[in-house]
Amino acid sequence: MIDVVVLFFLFGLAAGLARSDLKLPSALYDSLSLILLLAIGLKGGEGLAKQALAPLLPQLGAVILLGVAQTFIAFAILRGLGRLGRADAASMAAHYGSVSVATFAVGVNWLLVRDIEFEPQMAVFLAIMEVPAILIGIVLARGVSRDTDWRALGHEAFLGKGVTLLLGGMAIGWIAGPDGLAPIKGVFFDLFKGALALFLLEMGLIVSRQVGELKRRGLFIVAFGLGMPLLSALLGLATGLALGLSPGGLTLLATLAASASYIAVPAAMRLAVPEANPALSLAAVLGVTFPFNILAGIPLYHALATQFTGATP
Amino acid sequence: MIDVVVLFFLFGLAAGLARSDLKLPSALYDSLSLILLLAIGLKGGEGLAKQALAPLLPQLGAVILLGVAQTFIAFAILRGLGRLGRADAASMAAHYGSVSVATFAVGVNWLLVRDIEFEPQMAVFLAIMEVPAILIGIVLARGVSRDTDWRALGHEAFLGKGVTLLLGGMAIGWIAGPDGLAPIKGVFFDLFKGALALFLLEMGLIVSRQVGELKRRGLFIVAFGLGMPLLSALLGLATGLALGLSPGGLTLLATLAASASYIAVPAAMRLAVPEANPALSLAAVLGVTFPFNILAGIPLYHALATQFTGATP
Amino acid sequence: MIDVVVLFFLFGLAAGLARSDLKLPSALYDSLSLILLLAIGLKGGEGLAKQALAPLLPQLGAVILLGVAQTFIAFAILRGLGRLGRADAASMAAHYGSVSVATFAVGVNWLLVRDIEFEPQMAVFLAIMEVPAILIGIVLARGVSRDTDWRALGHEAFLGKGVTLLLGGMAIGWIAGPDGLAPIKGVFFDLFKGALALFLLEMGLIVSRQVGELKRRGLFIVAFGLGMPLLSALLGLATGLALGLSPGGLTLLATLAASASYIAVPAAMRLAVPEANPALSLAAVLGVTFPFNILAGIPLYHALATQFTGATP
Amino acid sequence: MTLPTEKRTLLTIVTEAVVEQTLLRDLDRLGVRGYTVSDARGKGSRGVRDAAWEEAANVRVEVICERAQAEDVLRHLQARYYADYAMVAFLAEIEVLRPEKF
Amino acid sequence: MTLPTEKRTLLTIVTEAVVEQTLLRDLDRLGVRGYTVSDARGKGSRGVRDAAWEEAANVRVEVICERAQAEDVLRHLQARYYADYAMVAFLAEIEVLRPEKF
Amino acid sequence: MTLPTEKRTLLTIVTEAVVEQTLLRDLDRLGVRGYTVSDARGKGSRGVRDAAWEEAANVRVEVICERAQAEDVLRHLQARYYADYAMVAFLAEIEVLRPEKF
Ligand SMILES: Nc1ncnc2c1ncn2[C@@H]1O[C@H](COP(=O)(O)O)[C@@H](O)[C@H]1O
Ligand SMILES: Nc1ncnc2c1ncn2[C@@H]1O[C@H](COP(=O)(O)O)[C@@H](O)[C@H]1O
Ligand SMILES: Nc1ncnc2c1ncn2[C@@H]1O[C@H](COP(=O)(O)O)[C@@H](O)[C@H]1O
Ligand code: NA
Ligand code: NA
Ligand code: NA
Repeated sequence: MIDVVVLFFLFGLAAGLARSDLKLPSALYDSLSLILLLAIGLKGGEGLAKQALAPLLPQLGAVILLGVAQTFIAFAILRGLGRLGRADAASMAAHYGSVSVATFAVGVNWLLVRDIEFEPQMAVFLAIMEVPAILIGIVLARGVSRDTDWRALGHEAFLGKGVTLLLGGMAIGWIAGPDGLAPIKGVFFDLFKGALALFLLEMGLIVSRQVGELKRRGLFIVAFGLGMPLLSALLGLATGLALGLSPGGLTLLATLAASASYIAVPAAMRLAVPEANPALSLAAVLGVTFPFNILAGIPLYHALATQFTGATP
Repeated sequence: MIDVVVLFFLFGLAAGLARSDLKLPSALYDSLSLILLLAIGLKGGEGLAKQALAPLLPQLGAVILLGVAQTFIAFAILRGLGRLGRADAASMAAHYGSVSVATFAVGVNWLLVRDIEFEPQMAVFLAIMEVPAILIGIVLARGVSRDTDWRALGHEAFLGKGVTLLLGGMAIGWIAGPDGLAPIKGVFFDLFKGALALFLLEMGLIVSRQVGELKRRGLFIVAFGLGMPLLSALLGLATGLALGLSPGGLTLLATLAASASYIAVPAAMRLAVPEANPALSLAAVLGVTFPFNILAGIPLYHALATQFTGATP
Repeated sequence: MIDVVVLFFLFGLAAGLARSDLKLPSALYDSLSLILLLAIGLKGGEGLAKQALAPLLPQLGAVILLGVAQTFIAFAILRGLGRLGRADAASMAAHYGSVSVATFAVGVNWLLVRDIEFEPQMAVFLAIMEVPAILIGIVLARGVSRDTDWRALGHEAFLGKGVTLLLGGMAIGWIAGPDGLAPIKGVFFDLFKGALALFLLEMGLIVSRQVGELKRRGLFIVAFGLGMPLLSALLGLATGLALGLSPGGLTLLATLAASASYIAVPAAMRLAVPEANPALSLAAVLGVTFPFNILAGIPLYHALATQFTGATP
Repeated sequence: MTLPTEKRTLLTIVTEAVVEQTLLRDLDRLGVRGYTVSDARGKGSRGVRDAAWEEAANVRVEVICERAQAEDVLRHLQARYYADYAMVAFLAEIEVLRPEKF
Repeated sequence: MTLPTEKRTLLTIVTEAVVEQTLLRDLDRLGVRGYTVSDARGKGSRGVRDAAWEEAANVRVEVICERAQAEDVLRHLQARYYADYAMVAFLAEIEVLRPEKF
Repeated sequence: MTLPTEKRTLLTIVTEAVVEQTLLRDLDRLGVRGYTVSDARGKGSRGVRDAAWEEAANVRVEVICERAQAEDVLRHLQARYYADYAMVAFLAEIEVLRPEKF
């Protein structure tokens, strides 16, 4: 049965394709994304408080490598098979090497609705995996040039809104613990799924605007937008198995790997690799990969995860 | 005892009349109206899932006729007794032939607070009754002229924000059913009454701005703004009795009929009948009819509904 | 243990100091402050409904005097020790003679989390204490000059957003009573703490912007920003003891007295005493006094309150 | 060295938010190649429009183009909108680089 | 055929949002018949005003009127606001139809 | 008595919201002493930018300065932004009081 939050996405998509006047106030969209990021962070921090942190360090190294590997692979495919120019290929590779919070949130919701457990450090992975692909993408586009304003980029990467909220939420959740968080459960946990539903309604509207660009770009974009997340999900599953994650954790790591950024990376690439065409990457990420992941990818990744771990679904 | 949400309306009205600086951020007002529309749609769709849809078709025909009849009657009164020009009369008639979501929501709240049941298709009626009066109003103003951009109007009418959200919410509620909706109850059902309270606070402020125009226009506007909803409510009750609705359903159909649009119709008339004075219609709709309906009309329509059906209130 | 809402403040502060891109949509901040003000008012009004109002009148007189006294004392200190010009001293004194809703809300939350009771009239005190300091401040800056547009000022003072919402909320709470408010508990009571947490996140960001100004102004601002709330808290405790308040009420009255306005008063002073430098007052109020009160002041005032009343904490 | 700027005309229109889409379609039809829109409020002969709600909101539209085209658009506005809508429009002389763009 | 436009003056004022109401009342008192307002942020001699909160927000006010009236208003702004408020104001020559309106 | 105004140049830039911070830093570096920013949407050679989300939003930046400085800035914009970003910039002649301020 399809989750209700995904129905909101489909509704937004349909409304957008039918050219309805519907749109969310941008302040609502921004508020929802802020609440979702904080909620994910709080939940993760609360969980981390219950375990030792030292064993996490090698795991962080592993997921950083995962993101870096994805970026290089995507770049090679886009240059080789896709015949994209250097800048376009590097920019798009960075999108796919990084992660999408919205996709992750749908994955979390999918597991929550089915009462499937997952490791609290998944929220840390989400924060950590956003950044490395951006740096690799810039180096792929430019080489290690003198021109690049690394300070501005580092700032953009580590102090961007998304990462700040995730890390801040985690810190608060870690310090406060379950009892300390109890008074604010009302806003951050009880409303999570409803907030995600509204958020996905707007995502549907945004995705519907990619259709024109998609038509113009032909098949390669569609093929890449479907093939790359599948490949990445397998890499994610392999990494997760090596780290000994639970089926829920495996599902989320595969989802993270399969997901592609449509907020942090486009903004960073616009500044650092301005000659890359932003419409191209967004058409693939939003027009193909995001819908694929939330409609078909997540259940598929979970099926693979249970099979690989031998767990009964 | 007066409902707390209506107290918020009175508070907004008082603050506005006292020229307080109070105002809601427009993004909050838009967000609240979006949530209310979705909630009404979801609730309706959830209910519809439990019954056969075929018997609804004649009911839809009946409520469309109801809206059309109201528009013609209002036009005749405004031309005959009110001596308004053709454009002004047609535009104002369209406002009264259509419906108001805010009034409907107050009616729903009134019934919910009193644990009175009503049919789920009331949400469908709300969506359906918004449009026909607009088309009739344009024809009354212009005749069936070549000039009218019917495509744009059809778009405005059927893909406007309100109708899209109602229909989308219904579709989601219908597909997901009660179990599927459970995870998002927090946002859409538990917060419904609080959201309505805030929404009515802003409505009070908006209504307070109509007072100047009302004073300028004299008695006829006030008389029409009170008489027309009463007449319409009776038509609505008659229609509802013919359809065999429950007392709750009768109350809501009378409320719908008595209500007058202040969002969709003004926007459509501004484009299609620009020579009509928008201040005139808004003064009647917002300055007289809306307050009357939520303060006195709804309880009255319910009293009539119970009397007509012989139910004990 | 530090309250979770205060952790959100510290997070905002840290993010701001690290120059993160994080910021709340201004519509969200405005919406949260509206909901907090209404919630405080509703809660207060609900409580007042249970008691006679006549005995309140002398209490209101006492807290007005308290605010007036604070303003004069602050002015004397700022002129004498601080060697500020007349306009700057008067404006800053008005900030400290008035109150801060955000500080009050943190105090309320502190007591709620610890299940400590307080009198419902505290919300009335909050509304009442906002205004007198503004009038005194203007007179201190200008004398009772002909030029002052007292009508505009009265409007600003009594019909400003904050006071309107507090009084409106109280009226609604008073009329509706606990049963009438039940349907809107979801929005106004259950979400109070979560809304306060988000609000304080933005407060942290705002406070972080005061650091530059603070550095420029040197020690006196810091000393005054710490000393004045302590002095005011003692005056507040004395007043509260004279009025026979409970330990919870005492804590809140001390908190109110110790708090300094950063919304209503800056706006009023900008219009009435434009030659005063607004950056100076805001640096003291936001950069020193607000953080001090919510981090250390409130627990301290409560400790004093329990000691003075001989209650066991 | 002074820049090789060329003269163009800036047409600014302030009108009711409710006609934004219709107006922009008209601009497209009249061959305008670009425009910039921002939200506004204001006061004029049709009273205060304080943007408190959609009905009372204004938009401010700017079009850079050649003088002749600006006059065409202005003529169209006069015929189609001036009588029935809250609207103000005015022309100013400006300079641009890339004259082929406007 | 060229349009029968007439010259007017556009006065643009950028200042603190907190004085919006006061300023608009002043404009009314000085006989101005219309204005357009939009929200803005900025930087100037009084530092960065990034609109992060009400205190730090700017508004941008435009008035179309005759040159003499624009100068009157400017003179008033200079006397009443320039010393104590973050404010910038400037004049530009523009053309309008319907000269009787401004 | 006519006012002692002085001529200055108003440079208006409409571009992608994503470059706002970078652009403002550039303005600072080029010695500009103030600017005003507001949110906008629009259409141009790079398609419709309807501000539906951050990626598709524009900003409108105004700078009052001397002609020479305005030309410097424009030259910098041409070199650094015109090729890769949705951007439009234009100059207008205006008058100010307090010439020392700009
Ligand atoms: N003299 C004026 N100067 C600047 N803006 C104006 C002026 N008159 C009208 N406006 C703007 O144009 C809108 C419509 O004007 P009107 O059609 O006169 O009501 C107003 O709401 C203002 O935003
Ligand atoms: N040179 C300038 N060009 C454009 N806008 C300016 C300029 N100087 C100041 N402003 C605007 O006017 C406001 C007040 O300026 P000031 O009084 O110089 O602080 C600033 O916040 C800017 O929005
Ligand atoms: N002819 C024009 N008149 C007014 N604004 C324009 C014009 N062309 C472009 N713009 C604005 O500048 C932005 C970037 O333009 P472009 O680089 O042509 O896509 C657009 O999104 C519009 O906001
Ligand atoms: Na990825
Ligand atoms: Na009706
Ligand atoms: Na105080």
